[in-house]
Order: sequence, then C-alpha cells, then structure tokens
Amino acid sequence: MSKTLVDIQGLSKHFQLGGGRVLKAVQNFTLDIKQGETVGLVGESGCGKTTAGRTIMRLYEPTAGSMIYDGVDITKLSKRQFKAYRRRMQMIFQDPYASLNPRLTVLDIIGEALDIHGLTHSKAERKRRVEELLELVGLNAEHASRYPHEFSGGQRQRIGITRALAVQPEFVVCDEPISALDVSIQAQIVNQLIELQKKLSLTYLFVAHDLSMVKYVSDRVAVMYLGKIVELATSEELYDNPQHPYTQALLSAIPEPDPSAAREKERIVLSGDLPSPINPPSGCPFRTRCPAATEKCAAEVPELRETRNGHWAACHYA
Amino acid sequence: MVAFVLRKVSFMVVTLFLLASLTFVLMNVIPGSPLQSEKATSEQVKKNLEAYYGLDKPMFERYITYMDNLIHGDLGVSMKKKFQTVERMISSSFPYSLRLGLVSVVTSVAGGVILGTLAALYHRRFLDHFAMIIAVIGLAVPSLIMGPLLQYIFSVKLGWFSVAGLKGPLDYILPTIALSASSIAVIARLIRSTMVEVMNGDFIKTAKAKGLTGHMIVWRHALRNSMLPVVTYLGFMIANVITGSVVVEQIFAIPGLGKFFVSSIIDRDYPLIMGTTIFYAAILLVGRFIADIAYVLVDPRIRLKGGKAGA
Amino acid sequence: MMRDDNPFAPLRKDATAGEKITRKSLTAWQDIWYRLKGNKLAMFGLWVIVAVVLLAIFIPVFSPFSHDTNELANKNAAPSWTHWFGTDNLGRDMLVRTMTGAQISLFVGVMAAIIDFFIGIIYGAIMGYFGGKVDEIMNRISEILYAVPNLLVTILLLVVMEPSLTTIIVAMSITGWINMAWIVRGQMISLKNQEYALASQVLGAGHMRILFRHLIPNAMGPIIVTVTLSVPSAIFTEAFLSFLGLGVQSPKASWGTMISDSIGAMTLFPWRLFFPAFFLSLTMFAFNVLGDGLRDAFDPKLKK
Amino acid sequence: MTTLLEVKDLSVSFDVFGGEVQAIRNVNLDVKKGEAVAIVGESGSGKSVTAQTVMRLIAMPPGRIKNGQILFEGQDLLKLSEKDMQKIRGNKIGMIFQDPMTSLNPTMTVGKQISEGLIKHQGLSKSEAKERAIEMLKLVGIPTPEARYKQYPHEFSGGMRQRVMIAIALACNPALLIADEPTTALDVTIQAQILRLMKKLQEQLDTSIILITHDLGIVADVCDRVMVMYAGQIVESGTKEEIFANPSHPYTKGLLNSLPKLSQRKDEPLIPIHGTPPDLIAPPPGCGFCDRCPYAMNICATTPPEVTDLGGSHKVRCWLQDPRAQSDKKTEVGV
Amino acid sequence: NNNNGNNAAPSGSASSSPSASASESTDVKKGGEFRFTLASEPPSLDPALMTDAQSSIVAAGLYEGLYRLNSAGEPEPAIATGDEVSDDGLTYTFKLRDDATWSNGDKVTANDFVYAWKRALNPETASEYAYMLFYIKGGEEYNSGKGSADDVAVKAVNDTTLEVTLKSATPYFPSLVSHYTYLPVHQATVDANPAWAADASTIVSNGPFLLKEWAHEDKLVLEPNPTYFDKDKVNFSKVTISLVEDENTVYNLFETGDIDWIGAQAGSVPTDRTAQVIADGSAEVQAIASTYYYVFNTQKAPFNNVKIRKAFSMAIDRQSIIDNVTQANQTPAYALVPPSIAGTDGKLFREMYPDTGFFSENVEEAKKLLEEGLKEEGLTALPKITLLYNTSEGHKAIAEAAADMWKQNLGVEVAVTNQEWGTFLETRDAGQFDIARAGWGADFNHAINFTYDLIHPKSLNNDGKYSNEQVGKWLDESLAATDEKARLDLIAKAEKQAMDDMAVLPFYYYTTVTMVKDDIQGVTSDYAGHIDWVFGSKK
Ligand SMILES: Nc1ncnc2c1ncn2[C@@H]1O[C@H](COP(=O)(O)OP(=O)(O)OP(=O)(O)O)[C@@H](O)[C@H]1O
Ligand SMILES: Nc1ncnc2c1ncn2[C@@H]1O[C@H](COP(=O)(O)OP(=O)(O)OP(=O)(O)O)[C@@H](O)[C@H]1O
Ligand SMILES: [Mg+2]
Ligand SMILES: [Mg+2]
Repeated sequence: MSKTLVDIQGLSKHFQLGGGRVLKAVQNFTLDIKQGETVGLVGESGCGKTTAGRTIMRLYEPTAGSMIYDGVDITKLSKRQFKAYRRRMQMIFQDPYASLNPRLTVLDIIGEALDIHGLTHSKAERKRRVEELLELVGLNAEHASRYPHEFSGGQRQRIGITRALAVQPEFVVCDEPISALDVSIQAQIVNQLIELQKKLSLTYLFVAHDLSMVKYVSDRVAVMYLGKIVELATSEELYDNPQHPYTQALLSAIPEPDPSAAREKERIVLSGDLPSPINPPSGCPFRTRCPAATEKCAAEVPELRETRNGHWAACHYA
Repeated sequence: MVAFVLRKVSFMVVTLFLLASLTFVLMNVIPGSPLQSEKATSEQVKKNLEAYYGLDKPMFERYITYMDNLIHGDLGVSMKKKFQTVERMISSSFPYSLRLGLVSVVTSVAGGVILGTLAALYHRRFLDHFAMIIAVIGLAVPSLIMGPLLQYIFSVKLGWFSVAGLKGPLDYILPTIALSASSIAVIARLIRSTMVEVMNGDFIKTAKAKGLTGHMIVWRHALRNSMLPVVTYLGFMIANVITGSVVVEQIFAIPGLGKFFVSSIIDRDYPLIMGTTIFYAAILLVGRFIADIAYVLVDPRIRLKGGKAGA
Repeated sequence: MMRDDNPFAPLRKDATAGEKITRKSLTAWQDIWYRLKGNKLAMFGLWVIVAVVLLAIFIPVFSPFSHDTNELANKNAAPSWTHWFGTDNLGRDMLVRTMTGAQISLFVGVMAAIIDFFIGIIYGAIMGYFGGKVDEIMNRISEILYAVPNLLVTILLLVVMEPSLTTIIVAMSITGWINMAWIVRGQMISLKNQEYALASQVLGAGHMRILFRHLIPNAMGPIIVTVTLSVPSAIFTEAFLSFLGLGVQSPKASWGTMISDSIGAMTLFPWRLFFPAFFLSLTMFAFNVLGDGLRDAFDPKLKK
Repeated sequence: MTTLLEVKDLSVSFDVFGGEVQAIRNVNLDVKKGEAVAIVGESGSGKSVTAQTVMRLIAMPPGRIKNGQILFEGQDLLKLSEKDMQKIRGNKIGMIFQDPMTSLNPTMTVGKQISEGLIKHQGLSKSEAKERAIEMLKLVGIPTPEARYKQYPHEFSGGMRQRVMIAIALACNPALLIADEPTTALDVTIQAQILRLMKKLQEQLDTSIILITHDLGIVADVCDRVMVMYAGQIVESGTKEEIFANPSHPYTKGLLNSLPKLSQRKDEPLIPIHGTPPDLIAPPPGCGFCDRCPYAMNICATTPPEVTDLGGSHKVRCWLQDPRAQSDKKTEVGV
Repeated sequence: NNNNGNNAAPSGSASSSPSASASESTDVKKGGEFRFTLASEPPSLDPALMTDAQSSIVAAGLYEGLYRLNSAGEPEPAIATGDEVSDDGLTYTFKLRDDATWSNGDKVTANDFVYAWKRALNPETASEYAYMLFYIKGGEEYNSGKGSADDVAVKAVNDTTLEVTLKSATPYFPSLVSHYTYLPVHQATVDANPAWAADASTIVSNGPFLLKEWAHEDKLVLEPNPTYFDKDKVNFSKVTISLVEDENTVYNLFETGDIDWIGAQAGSVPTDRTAQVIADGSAEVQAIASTYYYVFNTQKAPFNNVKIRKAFSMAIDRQSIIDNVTQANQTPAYALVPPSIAGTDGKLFREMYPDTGFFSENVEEAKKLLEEGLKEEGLTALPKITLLYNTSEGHKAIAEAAADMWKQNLGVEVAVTNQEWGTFLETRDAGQFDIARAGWGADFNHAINFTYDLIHPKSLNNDGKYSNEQVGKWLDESLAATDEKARLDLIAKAEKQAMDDMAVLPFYYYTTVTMVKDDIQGVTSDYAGHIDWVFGSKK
C-alpha cells in the first residue's frame, strides 16, 4: 500500500444542546487512510458516522483533534486555504433529496461542480459532460432538465453520487451512497466506484449498513459505537474473526437473501438499554447491551488496542 | 443564555449610543434652530434664549452635557413646550399609541395570517385572487386615504363611530383598520409566498398520511414553517406601530406619540428629537432582538449564536 | 434456422440503440421563463404594466392639454368629454397629470425595486449568511440607519442637494432597502444550514456562488413579495419627500403627490383622488400578480 | 384469508415540461389480511408512486391518476371524499416514507409529530398520547425516549429519523402498513429489531404489510409474497420461495445475480444489469426491459408482453414464457 | 386724544354694567358647553413665555390684564379701570380695580404687574416676546444685561396704581398692554415653581375661566372662575378645547356636532371646502389683520431692479387667485397694512389711506416694464428664478398659480420650490432666494406694525432687504411724532414709497372663514383673526 492520504487523530465533535447539555457525537476518532484504499465505516444508526464524515469534510468545526491530509493539517487551515482542498475531497451526502437544491435542474446541479472548477469550457460541452456522467450511474440524458423532486429516491441518490464524482476528487466520503438503490444499480455503481479507484487511485471512506457490500468494497473496516471506533481491521479479518461483541452481533444480524437460510440462521439478539450519546454509560459504551459485560466494563473505558497484527479492538476481553 | 442576552444588550446600548450621537450631530447641522420664529426677535432676546437653552455653547460641549444627562436618565426638557419634560411627554402619550398599536398588531397578525393562509390554501383559485385584491387595496390605499375615507363613511355619513378620539373600545375600530391595513397586506403576502412552497414539502405529505385534516395541516405544520419572514417583519413593524403613526393619530386626533416624531423635528425641539429617537430605537432594537430569538422558536434548526455558515 | 423478422428471434441491440430521443434540456432560467409565460394572470399583469407605461409616455405627448397649464376658471371640473378625468384645483387636465404622474411614480417604483435588489438583498444576504461579527456589525449599522429620523436626513439632503428625482433616489437609497435586507437576512439565517448549501460548499463553491445560486433563489418568495411591497411604499415616500420639497417640484406631480393633495377634496371632487389612486392600484395589482407569477415560476415544484 | 387491498389497473402519470412521465402503468396488486407483500425493483420503477397513490398522496398536479381502482376493504379509495380519506390515512393505513430527512416537520418536536395522529384517530388525551409516543420511540429502539421526545428532527441521525417515521406509522396500529424502504438507513441490529416489531404486529394484530425494499435479505426474512417492478410495471410476482427459487423474468434474475456474496472479493466485479432503464416519458412500445435484456427477441421491442401464470401465485410478464419462444433460452433463464 | 385706550372703548360700560355689554340679545342664557379645537396644544400658558395663537386663545380665558381688546381690536378696561397719560406721552398711570383676585384668593395688585413685566424682561426668563416690553424705559437695557431690574421704569404706586414710563411716546400703548406678554402673574406661585404653567393643577390665574383639566396633546377643559370680578359676563359653564390637527377631521367633527366652531385659528375650514361653505351661507368671512405677500430679494439680480419687481407684481391677477385658489373672499392687496387695522378718530387706516392707486394689474405695462428693466440691468433674458415657499398645500397652490401667470403673462419660467419650515426660515433669513413667500399678522393694532417691521431698512423682518433711507427716516419720524394723525401720515407716506419701489409683492389681506353652530352667540374672530370666545353664550 502507498502513502497515508488522510491521517485523523483524536477527532471529536460535540454538539451543544440547549440547557448546557452536550452531545458527544464523535469522540477521539483516530483513523488513517492510505491512498487508494477504501475504509468501510459501519455502526449503529446514530453512532456518529455522518458526523465523523462531515467533520472530516470540515462542514463541522471539530471540537478537538487534527486531520492531516496529504501531509497538511487541514484543521489548522484558514477557510481560504482550505478551499484548495475542496476539489480533492468530496462527499456523497446521506440524504440525497435535502442535498439537492430544489430550484435547480439536474443539469445545473451537476454542472455547478464543473463550473466551480472550470472543468468545461462551453455550454455544450458542459451539457455533454453532465449527460455522460448521468449515464454512468444509470440515468438518462433526458433527466438533466428535471428537478430533484421529480425523481425517485434512488435516482436522487445517483445524482448526488454523480455530483461528487464530477470534479474528479481523490478522496470521497461516501455517506450511505447506495442505500436507496436496488441491488442491480448498487452493483453498477459499486463497480463504477471501484473502477474509478483503480484508474485514479481514489480513496474512499465508505459508510454503509449493508455489511456484505461494505465487506465487498472495503479494504479495511472500522466499526463505530456511540461515537467511538470500537474495532478496526481488514475486511477479511473483521468478518472472519470479529473481536468486539458489537461487531459479532452485527455480523450475525445480516439478513440472508435466501428464504430457506433466513429461517435457520442463529442471531445474537441484543437486549438491554440503548445508551444515549447525551448521557453515555460509564466505562465501555457497549456494556449496557453486551451479553458478556462484567464489572470491569462498567469501571474502565476500554482502549482501542491492537490485538493482532492490524486488528484493533476496544474491548477488555478481545 | 444569560451571557448571550447580556452581550446582546450591551451591543444594543452601543448601538443606541451611536445612534444618539449621529442624531445629535444631524439635528445640529441641519438648518433651522429651536429658537426660530417667523417674526425675527431682537438679537438680544435671541442671545438670552440661547443662553437659557445652552445653545451658545459649542456643539461638542452640548453633546457631552446631553450624554451625561442621558446616562443619568434625564432626557431633558422640551424647548418648544415650555417646562414639559421629554420624559413626561413620552410617558403620557405613549400609552395611547401603545394601546392602539397593540390592537393593530393583533389585528394585522390575525388578518394577515388568515388572509395569507387562505390564499396559499386556495393557490391560484378565487380566494387567492380575492385575498390578493384585498392586500393590494391595503397597500395602494395608504392610511392617508384610508383614514379620512373611513372617517367620512362610518363616522360622518353613517354615524356609527365617533369622528375622533379614543374614548371607548368602539373608537379603536377605525384607526385600527387604517393602521393595520397595510400590515395585514404585507403579512398576508409574505405568508402566502412561503406557504405555497411549504405546502409542497415532504413533511406535509407525512402529515396528510397521518390523516390530518387540511386545517390541522395548515395550522400545525405549514404555518410555523411559513412564519419566518413574518417574524422578521413583525420585529420592526411592531416598533413602528406601537410608537404611533403620525398620519393616523392626526386623522383621528389621538394624543399619541407618533406626532412627536415629526413635530419635534419641524420645531427643532432638540431634546424631544433625541428623546423620541432614542425611545423609538430602543423599542426597535428590542423588537429585532426578540425577532432574532423568535427565529429559533419558529425554526429550531437556527442557532441562536448566529453561527457562521459552514467552513 | 430462423429469419430475422421472426418475432421470437433474438433482437439485434444496435437497432434500438439509435432510437433514443434526446429532448432539449433547459436551464433553470429558461424554465422559469417558460413557466412564467404559461401563467395567464402574470402575463396579464405584465401587459398592464406595459400598457400603463405606454399611456404614460404617449398621452402627455398627444393630449391637447399640458400638465402645468392652469385654467383657473375651469377648476375642479368633473370628468367630461373634454377632460376625461376632470380637472384639478387649478383647472389642469387630470388625464395628462395622471399620466405625467405615472412617469414619475413608475420610475420611482422601479428604482425602489432596483435599490431593493442591489443593496437590500446583497446587504441582507451577507448579514445573514456570514453571521457572527459581520452580522452583528452590519445589523447594527442597518438599525442605526433605520432608526435615525428620516426627516432629519431628508432635511439635510434638502440643504446639500437640489430638489430632483435624483435626490429622491438618493434619499431612498439611504434607508429604502433596509426592510428587504432584514427579510433576506432572516431567510439566509434559516437557509444557510440547508444540506444543499453544504453540498455546494463541499464542491468548493465560494460564498458568492452559494449565496446567489442556492440561497437567494430559495428565498425568492419573500424577496419578490418584499419588492412588490416596496414599490407602493416608495411611491408614497416620494410623495412625502416631494411634499417636503425634496423631490419633483410643482407643477409636476406624481401619483403620490396627487393623491395626498386631493384628500381634502375626496368627497367634493372625488375624481381628483380616484384617477391617480385607481392607476396606482391597478399598477400595484399588476406588480403583485406578476410577482406572484415570478414566485411561482421560480418554484419548480409548482406546475401549471 | 380475505383480501384487504386490491389495486386494479392503476396508471399514474406526471406532467413535466416536455411530456408525461408514465410513472406506473396498469399495476395490479393485492394484499390479504395479515400478509406481508414486498415490492422490489429497479430504482425509479414506480414503487413509491404506487404506495403514495394508494394513500392518495400524489400531488395533483403534476400527478394524474389515469385509470384504475384501489379497493381497500371493498371501498374504492379513489372515489372517497377527502374527508373520508382522512379517516383512513394514518388510522387504517399507515405509511412510512422513503426519505426520512425531509419527511419530518423540521419545526415540530418529534414527540408531537408522533402523538398528533394518536390524538386525531384514537381520541387520546395529550398526556396519554405522549405516553404512547414515548412507548413507540422505545419500541423502535431510540434511547432515552423521554429526552428525545422533546427534540427536533435535525437533532436526530438519519436512522433515528427513519425510526421516528416508523413510530408515526405504527402508532395507530393500522390494518395496512405501507413501508417504503423503512430500514435503509438502519444498521442491521436495529433493522432486525424493527423487522421483529413489524412481524409481531403482523402476528398479533393481523396487520398487512406492503414493504418496499431493495434488501432481498429482508424480503426473504419478512415477506410472504414478492412483486418485482420494472419501468412502471409489475413484471413478476409470487411467493418469496417461488421468486427466489425460480426467478422467471430476466430482470429478477439479474437482480438476484447482482448481490455481492459475503465471500466475494473486490477484484471480482459485481454483476450489474447493463444499460439504463427506459425513459418513462416515452416508454418503449414493447417490453420495458427489452433494451437491457440479454435474451431479447424481436417481439419484445414491438409488443408489450402479457402476464403469464406460472402456477401457484407465480406470475410473470415476459415473452420468454410464450410457448413460441425458443425453449433453450427459456430453460436457461428459468434456472 | 392721548388716552385713546379709553376713548375707543364703549365708554363707561365696561366696569359698571358688565352683563349688558356682552350682547344686546335678550335670550342670553347662562350655562352650556362650548367646544372648539386647536391645531396643537399651547406650548405654554405662562404669559411671559407665550408666543403663539394657541396659547393666546387659551390665555384670553385664563388671564385678565390691564385691558382687554374687544372684537373690533379696541382696548377695553379690564383690571385697569382707566389710565392717565402725561403730556409728553411718556408716563402712563393705570388705575386698577380692587376687586380682582387670583384663583387662590389673593388680590390682584399693581405689584403683580410690576413683577410680571420685570420677569418677562429678565434675561434669565428667556422670554421670546420680551421685546414687546422694550417700549418701557429701561426694559431693553435690563433684558440685554446692560441695566438692572430696578431701572425698569414701572412701579406700583400702591396696590391699585401702576405707573409706567416709556422710552418714547407710544400712543398705542393701551393696545399693547392688552397683549399677553403684559399679563400679570402670581408671584408666589411663579417663584415656588418655575414649571407652574405647564399643568392644570399648578396654574394660578385671574381670568374669567379656570383651567380644570389639561390632558396634554388631547384637550383642555375650562370652567368659569367663581372669583372672577366680572363673573356675570361669563356665560358658558364649560369650555372644551380639543387638540385636533387635521383640518378634515375638524370639519367632520363640526359636521357631526362634536364641536361648535371652526375658524380663526381654532381649526380652519379645509381649502377645498371653503368656496362651498361660503356659497351656501354656512360660513362667514371676516377680514383679519394679516397680509399675504411675496418678498423680492432686492439685493440680488434681477430683483434689485424696480421695474422687474413691478413687472412681476403687475402680472399677477390677484382677484383670480382669490376667486379660484384661496377662495375665502380675501381682499386683493396693493399695499401692506390690512384693512382692519385701526387708524385714528374712529376710522380705519385703510379708510384714511386707501391702497387703490398704488399700482394696477396690467399685463401690457408689466411686459414693457420687464423689458425696460432687463435693458437697465444689461440682461437679455431673466436668469433662472425660483419661487420659494414653505411646505403647505395652500402656499403650493398659490405659488403654482402665480408661476403660471408669470409664464402666461410675461413668458417667464419660474421654478417653484418648497422647503420645510425651519429650513425655509433660515434660507429666507440668509437671503438665498429670488422670491419668497411671506405673511405678516398683527401683534398689535397699529399700522406701524406692518410698516416699520417690514420695510424699515434696519428691521430684522425686512426679509427682502429692501433699503430706502427715505422710508426709514419717515418711519423713525413717525415713532417720534406726538400727534397721531401726523404719525399715520408719515407711515402712509413710507408705505406708498415702498409700494412705488415694489419692495414686496402684496397678494391679499387675509380673511378668516368661520363656521359656528346656530346655538352659539357672541363668539367671533378678533381683529387679528383669533377666536374671541370668552364672553360668548349658548342658546
Ligand atoms: N413529481 C414527479 N414529477 C415527475 N416525475 C416523477 C415525479 N415523481 C416521480 N416521478 C418519476 O416517477 C418514476 C417512479 O418514481 P418512484 O419514486 O415511484 O420510484 P421508486 O420505485 O420508488 O424508486 P426508488 O427505489 O429509487 O425510490 C421515476 O422515474 C420518477 O422519476
Ligand atoms: N445538529 C445536531 N445537533 C444535535 N445533535 C446532533 C446533530 N447532528 C447529529 N446529532 C446527534 O449526533 C449523533 C450522531 O449522529 P450522526 O448523524 O452522525 O449518526 P450516524 O452514525 O450518521 O447515524 P445514521 O446511520 O442513522 O445516519 C446522534 O445522536 C444525533 O442525534
Ligand atoms: Mg448518518
Ligand atoms: Mg421510492
């Protein structure tokens, strides 16, 4: 593997809620991503994946931590200086609809990306390029003159993907980019992403819930729970040998697209209180639902440590 | 929150101070003086008067004196109305303007919201056009015409109301209409324009899917989402309305504050100019501050601290 | 062996590939124009405005009367075949006066709209969008400008400038845009955190692009309403300023001055009030329906 | 089992600049009491439009119901007055929208949005409704529901908002639940919990479910029958076993093929269905899938295929099922 | 002839049989409320500080001075029963009645006058109208700080005798002392509370009425003073003065019967209505002692030229403007002194010296004069001329009409501009105008008030800076004259000369249009055009 492109150290993002309450959405997020690598990010809904992604994109100012991108600490950059990085880093938004300006046609939405970075030089070229990009994600050229509300959920998501890829970035935060797509289009898009990666040595942070897809696209996978990374390993390693009880539960819950298999499969059913990021439990955040929790878990915060070569887990018993 | 309010209040005080200074300079540089009269008096009398009002001193010295008094809560004495303190003049006339103003604000909001909502609900149908025509009349026929017209029709011809004054509750009706017609129009138009858009929102679909009736959807879901421009508008409109309208007060002979804003300047009554300006500005600033806070109530996504946009 | 025209023979793909119809794709602006054109009422408004403008230009030219020639003996005459709109207190033809008044009032109204656009929107957008200190300072400045007694400023202007339409425009430029700025500020505060603004930011869009392409178009509803509202208020402001001696000087008159001059005559010589007021209302109505049409045209979710 | 919902020949179009988007064409669908029906299919194939038409939530204009009937408990919903429809929405039919971000009112607390329907349909008092709303939040797995009750949607993560939508739809124990991709934004543990909840409802209250999803795993797990949509039409339907075991439409087949296997490595590409779906403004005269179908025949481009009954409840809309089609192709596809 | 104050009054009747003097009408009834409006509230009810019509109208009811003017503008005895003048005309000795009291019961004495006058002259009082008292010897010196209060030549010989020595003979002094600046004040009250006159509760007065209520900016309510020495003369049981600024509202109030009177500074009939109400007889027109005129800037081309000034003046058709624009039956003015100003020997000034022959309106003549004038000045055409007026609809209409006449008759374009009052005064005082609108109302009933003030080269009110030394000399001489006829002759000569020079462009002598409810009697407009309501009655 090549050089480290993104090196995130101890990134935290806290939201101030009313009444002096603080919601620690992301805590001490440490991750390094190599050039050309895909890191999958999975985790419970609400655990802070989107927030982490947005903070990396500097859409939120981080509460703490640093982020070295290609050798430069981008958290220290002024806004003006940071602008130079905008083309290099892109984000696919989780909510495709809200991220599309309702008053612009798709042509203008995607065209904007081209305009900003001066990637096309005439109106006709711009239009041609947009239509090309649309077809790349399985949409029609005709769709260019339509408005976001005239699309289905999946179509919107693809517009969002197109927009992010239009500027030919080198690092893309993909926040659930394919959740609303049917599997055949998922396949088409994932293939596209991988092909681009190979061609241009793209780097992805890939947030998704579909674990088989995550496993498929990622080189390494990070598992988050309640704002923290609890496990990090290569995808093979993680799926074959999950060490954190949350990861184990996750994997066991993957639904099988096979009616006969679905009946037989044994699941680790999580019970217990769901913790809240406003008022997190002491010690290990997962202990309230962990089948193997002990007193130690309540007392001590487990550190993320390397249990095996390249396999990190934050569990006392890993 | 307390710190936030304190900070805002201190900003307001600074603003008031700057405004007072600017007004002080302005009123002193414009031609005319409080001692002017059509008939020239003798030089001597003029000098006596200037000495009496301290106008013989340089502007800066007078400014310092005024500010010093102001800090001590002394707004001075009118130069035109002998021995009447500015404080007395404001405090005795403000209640009239305030009462009429509040009635008008309530009327404007109620009327505007109803009209605007109807227009949005029946977008591009009869009620929409009807509401628009009412609004256009409210705007194109200013209180300047509306007042005399109402007075002539309802008081002189029909004899339903008294011509002038604010003695009983009925007396509020005509001035209120004259005063609130244009605000009703503005609010209605603002609400309509936003609500037409809001009614297309996905969450309206959700509300419909819950089986809510059209009215419930409008009142509970659409209205609040359409209120933001109205809140902005109310933030300064209230200040304008409760401090009185010169025109309406004149037409209906209401002893309110409004006339002072004009007469103080025509008379070059320096202390009264300063007093009314500061008083008005204080209300305006408070109104706008409340509007800013109300933004958050209307749209919880807005952050109070007025955070910066993005990176 | 199967022949190619057997319905169940395998389809040769390239045959269908060419059939793709590509329709003209529209930019948002073209689309807005198409939608506006489709709105009958809005187009009616547009035509009314055009008609009033034409009348305002040509009636004074072709009328046998002039707006400033007194005919004292024929003062306050009711509408007749000679004087279609009657005459005023000095016996001047009301038709010609209403139309010369239209020139001034329409000019003032349009200027107010332009001021709103060029100062109000930009100022408000910057305040609301940048927030923080920028907002604090700009907001204070606008509040001070708003709260300083207009009359003082007007009187000052009266001293430093010759009374003319230019002076009126200068006077209106000082405070006329503040309502708009505040409205836009409120909208920006609420819109700036919308996901699509963030998305554009991620693309590397500068503040100006985000403001002018994303946020301001999404605030079009209130903006258009505020503009259409500022037109009549400007027309009456002009009357007030002219009354104070700042604006057009008699015997020229605008709708605003004609209306305010004829209030006392309302019941005696109603035509002196009616005609300017009617034309003002008609124009206002036209501006409003056109504004509504524009608003609707700007909102792609509204079809028809 | 009685039929709860029957959609007959439903066609819906949208008027856009440049023509008419024929979003769904002659859709037939039935749901029995207590049954869970999945609708899967191409993105943009009209699943959401079908669902929203059942609730009569399509904006008209630009939408237009061209023909068809929607019989719910024997009543044609398309003929009901708006007032009567309001009594059905949220009460008898609950709906979960696809886009949870924009489908919640940003200016109303989440709790209120849940309790609103309860007050309207079940006549609960405010405090009762609140209690029940908190209970619903807990049921869908939102931690500290009492605190979350008072929060606004933007303070929730995507998945949490989706769960709020679910809570809203389930609050009144509807007879029919239409769930439009209810779990896309949820991690699998929560997803499992939600699906369990839906199943429980189905079992205890005999609730019928229409589940729109892309996750074939969920389909396999939860549903009884499956409808496959493509370009505004239902191209195949049957019990899940029939479909999974014996996909008969080339699209269904392609769909199942596109799934990544857990064991699949990154260098073996996924198998997508090549090409793009047809433009619904000018749908092709023949089969919508024709362009992308590896087995397309001349007739596919010219004549729309008829529905063929494959026995049981298995139906498919494809010319390959026609006896005149070459049998070798037929078997190949049928595998 | 030297105590014309007494002579002019219907002699004897004032003090002895007051009830008879109010009205000859037999059905005078006691009681009833009289309601009228004022456009704004009196800025002050302190006699020393009053300067305006509103205050004087209220003060007329509240205070009683040495003399009170009757509606013809002649002084009638009030607190003073009469006066004696020394032969040189310099010393006046007023005899005061002894039954006059203040509203708190104290007696009104000569000392109250001494105190009031000195107080008004005291520079610290900053009385704007102090100059009204400069006729008194030592008054101006005291006011300017050059003399002391003791040097002011007014003294109380005893409680009922007041002696004043004047700077120069002033035969109209009795008329002057009826001016409000000469009203007495109650010393103890004033000393205790400088703001005594700003509220109803603290005012101590001595007139026919007492101020019962003063709701600022709203209304004033007056009721008869039970301790007034002549209380039988007082008929109204209540007088309500509402403060209403809007003319149309005032008219509507009158229409609906909410007020009893419009006109004479107590509201005015809206201009657009005047013609109608005069025509249908519901209003009365009364001449008042005020003149409407335009001043020429005589120091600046082109109006430094007499012929051009004349041309402009002669090109105006005054009657047409009166008939069509002002519409209140004003009298066209060809000079300065209005017809209602008294002359001597029971004759009015204008009866003695009619203004008819002064100049004539003649378009042809005007054109010729204009041409000649231009030639004299070496001009081929007039420079840009502006006519300046202070913002008001009435002035605007007149200005527009005048400008149109100049255009039609002389072919001259005159730009019409207006300024707000304060700016206007400053601009006019600074001489930054070509033609400016002006008006002058009487302070006291004497022709000198319209001549010395307006055309004397040294007068501060000579806004056009008209300067003719001869006119100045005549006017100075007129002040010194001891014989009233001789004085008036000199004044008339000066006025004639000024008009020959066309010092100003006279327009018309004001009238006031008054409307009164049928059941009100004895309320009129005084010579200066202020409502005289004090002894009116209701049927
Ligand atoms: N308001 C509209 N105007 C025009 N076309 C529309 C509108 N709404 C939907 N469509 C079109 O109708 C078709 C069906 O949309 P629908 O939302 O039902 O798809 P879907 O099956 O739910 O897809 P997804 O899985 O991506 O959500 C799409 O091609 C879409 O572009
Ligand atoms: N603007 C905000 N204000 C307050 N809290 C927020 C805000 N945005 C997110 N949160 C909270 O931060 C936590 C993490 O949210 P985030 O959106 O990052 O989750 P996520 O991992 O992306 O979840 P999902 O998979 O459901 O999208 C949640 O508890 C959410 O409620
Ligand atoms: Mg997320
Ligand atoms: Mg959908």
